[in-house]
Amino acid sequence: MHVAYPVVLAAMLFSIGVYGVLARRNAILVLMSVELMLNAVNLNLVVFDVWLADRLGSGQVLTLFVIVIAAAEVGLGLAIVLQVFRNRATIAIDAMTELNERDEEKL
Amino acid sequence: MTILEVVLRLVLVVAAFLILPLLVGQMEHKAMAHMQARLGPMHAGGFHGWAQLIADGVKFVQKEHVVPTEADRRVFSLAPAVALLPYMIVLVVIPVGPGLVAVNLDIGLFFVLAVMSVSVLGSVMAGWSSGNKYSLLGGLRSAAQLMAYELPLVLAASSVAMAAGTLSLSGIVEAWSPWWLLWQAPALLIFFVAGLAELARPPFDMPVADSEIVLGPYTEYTGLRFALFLLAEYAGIVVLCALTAVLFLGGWRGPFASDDLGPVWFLAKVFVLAFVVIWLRVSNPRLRADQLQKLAWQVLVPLSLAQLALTGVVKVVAS
Amino acid sequence: MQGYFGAYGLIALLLVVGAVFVAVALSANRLLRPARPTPQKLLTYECGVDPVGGGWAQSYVRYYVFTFLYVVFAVDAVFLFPWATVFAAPGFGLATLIEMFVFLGFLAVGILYAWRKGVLSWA
Amino acid sequence: MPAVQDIDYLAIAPPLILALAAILVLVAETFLPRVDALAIGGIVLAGGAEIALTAGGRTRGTFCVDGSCSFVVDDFTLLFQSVMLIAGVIVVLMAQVEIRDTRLPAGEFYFLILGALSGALTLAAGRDLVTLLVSLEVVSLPLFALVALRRYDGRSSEAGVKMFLVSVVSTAVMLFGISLVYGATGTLFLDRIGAVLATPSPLESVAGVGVVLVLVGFGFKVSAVPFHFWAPDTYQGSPVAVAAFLSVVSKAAGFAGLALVLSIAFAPFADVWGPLVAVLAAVSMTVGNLVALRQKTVIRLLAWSSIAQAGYMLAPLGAAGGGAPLGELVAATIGYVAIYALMNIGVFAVISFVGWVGRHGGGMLDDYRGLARTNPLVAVALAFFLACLAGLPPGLAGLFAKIVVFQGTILGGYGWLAVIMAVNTVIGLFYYLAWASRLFAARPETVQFGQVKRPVGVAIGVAALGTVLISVLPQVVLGVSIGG
Amino acid sequence: MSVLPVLFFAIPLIGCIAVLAVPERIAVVLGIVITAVTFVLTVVAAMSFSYVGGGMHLVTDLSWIPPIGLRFHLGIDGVSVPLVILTALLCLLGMIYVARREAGLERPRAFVSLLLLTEVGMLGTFISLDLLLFFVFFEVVLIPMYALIAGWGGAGRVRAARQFILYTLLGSGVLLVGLLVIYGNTSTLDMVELAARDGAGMSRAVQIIAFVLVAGGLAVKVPMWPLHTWLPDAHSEAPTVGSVLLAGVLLKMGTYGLIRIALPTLPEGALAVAPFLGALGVIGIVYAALACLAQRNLKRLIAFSSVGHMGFVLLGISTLTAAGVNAALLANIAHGLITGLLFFLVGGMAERFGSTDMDKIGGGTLTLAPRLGVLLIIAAVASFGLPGLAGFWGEMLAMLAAFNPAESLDRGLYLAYMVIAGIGAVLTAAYFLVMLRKVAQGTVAAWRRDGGIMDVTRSEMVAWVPLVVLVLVVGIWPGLVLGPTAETVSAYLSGGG
Repeated sequence: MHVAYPVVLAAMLFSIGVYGVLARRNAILVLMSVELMLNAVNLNLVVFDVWLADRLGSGQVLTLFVIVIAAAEVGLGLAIVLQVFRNRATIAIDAMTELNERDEEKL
Repeated sequence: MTILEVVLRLVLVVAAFLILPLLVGQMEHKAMAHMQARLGPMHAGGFHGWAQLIADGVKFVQKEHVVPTEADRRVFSLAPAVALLPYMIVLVVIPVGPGLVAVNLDIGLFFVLAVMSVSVLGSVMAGWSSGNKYSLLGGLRSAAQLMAYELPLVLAASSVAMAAGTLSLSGIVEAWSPWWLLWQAPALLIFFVAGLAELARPPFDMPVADSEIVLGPYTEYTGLRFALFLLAEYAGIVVLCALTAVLFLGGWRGPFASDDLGPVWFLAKVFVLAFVVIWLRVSNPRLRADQLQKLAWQVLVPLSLAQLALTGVVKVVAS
Repeated sequence: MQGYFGAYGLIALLLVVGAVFVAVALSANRLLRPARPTPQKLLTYECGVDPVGGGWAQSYVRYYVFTFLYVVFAVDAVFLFPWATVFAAPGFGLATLIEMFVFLGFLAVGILYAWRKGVLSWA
Repeated sequence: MPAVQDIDYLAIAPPLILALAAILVLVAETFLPRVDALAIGGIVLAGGAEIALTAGGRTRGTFCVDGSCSFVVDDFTLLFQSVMLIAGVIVVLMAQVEIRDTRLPAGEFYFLILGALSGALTLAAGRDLVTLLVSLEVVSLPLFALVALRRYDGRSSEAGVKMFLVSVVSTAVMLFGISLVYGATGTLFLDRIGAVLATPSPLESVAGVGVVLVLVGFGFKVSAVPFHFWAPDTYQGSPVAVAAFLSVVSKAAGFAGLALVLSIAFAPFADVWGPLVAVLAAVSMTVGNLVALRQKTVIRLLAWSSIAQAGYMLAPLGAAGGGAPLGELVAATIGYVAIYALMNIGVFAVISFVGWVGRHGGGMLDDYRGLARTNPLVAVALAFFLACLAGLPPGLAGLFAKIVVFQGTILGGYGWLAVIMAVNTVIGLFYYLAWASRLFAARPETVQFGQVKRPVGVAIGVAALGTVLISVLPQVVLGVSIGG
Repeated sequence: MSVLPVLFFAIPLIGCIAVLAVPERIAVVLGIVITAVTFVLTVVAAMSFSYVGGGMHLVTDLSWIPPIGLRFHLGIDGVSVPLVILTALLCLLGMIYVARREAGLERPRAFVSLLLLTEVGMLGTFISLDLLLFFVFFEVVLIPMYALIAGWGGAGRVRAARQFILYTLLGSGVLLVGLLVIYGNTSTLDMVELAARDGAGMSRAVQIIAFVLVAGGLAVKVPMWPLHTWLPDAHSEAPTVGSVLLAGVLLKMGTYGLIRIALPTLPEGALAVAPFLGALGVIGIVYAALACLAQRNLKRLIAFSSVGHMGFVLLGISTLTAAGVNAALLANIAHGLITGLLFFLVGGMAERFGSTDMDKIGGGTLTLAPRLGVLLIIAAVASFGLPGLAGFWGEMLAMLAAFNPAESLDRGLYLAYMVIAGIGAVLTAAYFLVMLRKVAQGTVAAWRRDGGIMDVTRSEMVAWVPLVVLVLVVGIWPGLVLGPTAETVSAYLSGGG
């Protein structure tokens, strides 16, 4: 299998993730989009590792770390989002405006 | 591998997947009945009701399929398949004899654990999509149970992987020797118990506790889809017992003639374990939610960590 | 059907077979079963009484703490498995074992902490 | 190849000690009434290891494969680690009072701070992308929790979510960049990437995209415009000590990583990232300063000013596109980061003394009127720190920092950037001075500052001492380049 | 290696801190002691060496910060000596002035401390021989001066102080960039070294850029038209001593910088930019004169007159001849003495009349308070350059130099400058005479006829008389200043260093 196929797939996955991050206004969905992006990265890494026949398996090693990082991010992210939900009863990102720049402070 | 061979392997796997759960189910009917001093099915098929489950199946296929108006129709319909298929996939990598395995994966153990946990998703989907309070509660309980017991399950499995030095299931069986029964006994227990919990089998059947939440995630299911869930449960038992046998009890290996009688030994172990599963159901009361979590986090996890340590030390000292 | 992709190809094939099996079964079901829905029949089941409130009623999720614990701990298995297969191989030895014990020690401390904080007991 | 890598335990001692201290604090907190001393002890012990390493005087590498090491302790590492440890001590000191006043869970707080600090130390020593990435996450993850630590304050959680989302997205982007770089070069060791990129290859464009994505990822971490928007909100919503940590340690860590990656791995691509960084720098300092001008609350002012300061720090790196010797440019950035860390943590130490006024950590600017009358020493210290941030005598530390940056920028032939910097320096002066002048204004009757609590006093003292030292002997931190 | 120059600013620096530790009432006394000691030291230093042949004396040269090439390099020569003494003197007199009981100084401790800090910066600027060190001292002046204006100034002090600091800081930023351009191209910050190189190592383009930046930065401080707009506000709102120091010393820091850094280090740049510098200088002269004619406020009038005087200094510098630079230095000193005196006097009048508005004060000061009136007349005529007083020589020589500028410059252009400057000088005389007519002579305003106006007190005399004397002395014997400078400057401009 040519290396381009999975790499293009990864790029598409990543783009979908980016789109999700930009278009979604729900914190959880943004988080899921990020997961998509990370999985695109994993796919890339593994494919490159195999393609390069890396003696050190660097790509695979990094993949393992990315998996763990992703899990930790999800864990923390859900906790924080839950906390917001408890305090505000919403997880819409646009609704989180209490800390925004006051008008007189804007440029 | 020729096409023929591929087809043969697929047919064998599908056959095993369809027949073994039925056998376990029938065994449950009868064993449970006798333990409770009754007879169980006696009529279907004539001899001791051997065709009872087939009859059940035929009945299920003919029953009306009801999707509640409140339900999320698509997820609701998909859930049984999600619950069922992973077990079939798992079967494909389980070795039943020396070289007798549909697909021999290097990371078989990893694969098995990963795929198995997908199955719980079926329950969660069912619980979520039914639009029923009982279902929702049951689905959440399933999820929580998976969370709690997945960790000891994985740790116990990795203890075996350490001992064998491989993640290949065939490799583990080959590396197995009888004294593991002693040395890996805690892991065996942990694995088996955690597996039962993941399957939501009694006494870990909080998610489907009929006295509290009717039938949990499956409350709204009828007809064939309900049957698929039932099938999934029994397939789960088969897979769990098969895995336990492979990982801890030497798989196809027996006191004699392992090479020739491999599958026989293997199946014998599976059914003995399946009997234990049934036995536990009959003889134990259901655990409460808090007891469930406590057992997982305060007993099984520390125990599995200790087992890992033991395995590591023994292994290094031995080498 | 050889090699890396071959093995997974077979698995994929099996998945297809499984899906077909389910589909066939459900189609058979569709042909054989009656279909006479009534509003009463399609009502959410609540032990025979009319449903109270919505089925999606909010319920307090007590389990999320465990979810976090799971996410944190189970994923660590990612490191455990590769290690488990090689730690006893020649050239690794005691140091490798101790390193993993340190790792497991961290996990154990996590559990200990959760336990001391009362997370593990049902409130 | 031996199966097991040798480990130089002294080299990894500082982060290791911190990690162990973090665990110890977490466990001890459930048994002991107070763990402040444990946390400080951990940092001091790590500092001791740092001194031992410095005294050793040679570059130590560990976790090496075929001559490339993942973890290297050289002058650069030691400088960053020392600065981070000092900042860490100050954060812990100033946090003590805040923890008590706002009822934060002490054990978790110290655990998370020490954990993040340990990650920051590792980052400065990391010489491969895996180590860098993982340690960057070890810095970031505890910070999400810390920012959202005031559980029942909606703004705290909001700050947490904002930072979290931005940060995870930036990590994902950076990772994608890393994966592309890996694909193009076949290695994750920085030095080898540099070597591979130096030779022409058909995959150059892939690597180029990767480089830019990695840069974008770091842009978020160091809160450079246009990746900055999370910073002010996050600073405002989080505990003051955490904001201090974010603005100092976390930012320093980001810059350490950026400097390492750009100067070792991506050096051959300086013409790609150089102009980009230059533009980031120019925009960051301009936007940061202009918005800071309009701020009324100190915490937001500091947030915007730290965005602007990030611009100054980026400037010399931006000049790398001009073909100047990279080592000197990186040294300029490093020097600025180190000096900035000290003076900025000082400001935070002082504002933690003012505490939570009117739902703002550190209060409004006008709350500082007349501080000089009631707490002259604190006021003088704050004025000094502000002068340093402004880069104006008597704040010589800041001036020298600015000068090395100017010098680097001009050396790289980026005169326009230097001019923008000069203009920005003046804008910056304005708001720093506006704040400082309030300290000496007449005091409104209503204001009561009260006594400086001992830990906060010590924190301010340590920061002031360090800044004065650097004002007189800036060569301690200037001229340190990577691998030097 | 000499400790003397270090003491110049070390003593005020120590004093600045020490003052904070003593009780309020003896703070001013301590301030007088410290400034007096400093003054004596500067005089001793000035007399301790010979000026023949130029060159640096009392040099201290230590390595400070190797990574940025910063050296702790101090020294004085003929160019800096007059300014050093002027600075120390004005600080001493200012301190004496605020020590008067009737000055009624608020928060004297802080005031004295800030004043001493200003002195540190000013003296340091004049004796630094390292670009960065120069810059540091140059900047050190700003903060205390800002605080003096903002803390003790008049009604519009906040705005004035802010304007002052913003303008000068902007200038400093540009200056710093200019200095760094020099450093970036020559890799040294040492002024002596740079002067000796005479621009070697820098292309013409670089020199021009650097010169524009350095001169532009310094021009704010000078102040050069059109960068002068901060000055009238700052001067008129500052407390008296602040105005004295601002006009007497701070402005000189700009011209000193031009002479010390820009000319010797960047000869080619100077050559290219000098005509513009001269042009702006003469525009400043005429503009200031016209502006002064329109002023009704004494302080603003004097402030604008400073712009004009500094225009002469710029003109002198822009000729790039020894004569011109000497003229500039002399005009510097003269302006420092005269304008210092003028601000003292106006400050005194403000105390008495409660205003500096000429119409409000009304005429007849000479009748009411003869000594005050006489001093005012002396200062004013000195300022517009009456021969025989200090102001005459500097402006006269500057115009003369313009008559004969450096060879590579366009003589015709400079002749035009000279003519315009001459017109400016006449206008200057005009506005000062108008001022004297309005304030000093004439009939006493009705509202003041009964209320006695106190004449100059003894303590005021102590503060003012030295300046009057020096105005006369320099006017009669300009060689006092020109002697030290001439030798040095000629050595300088020949490129020998």
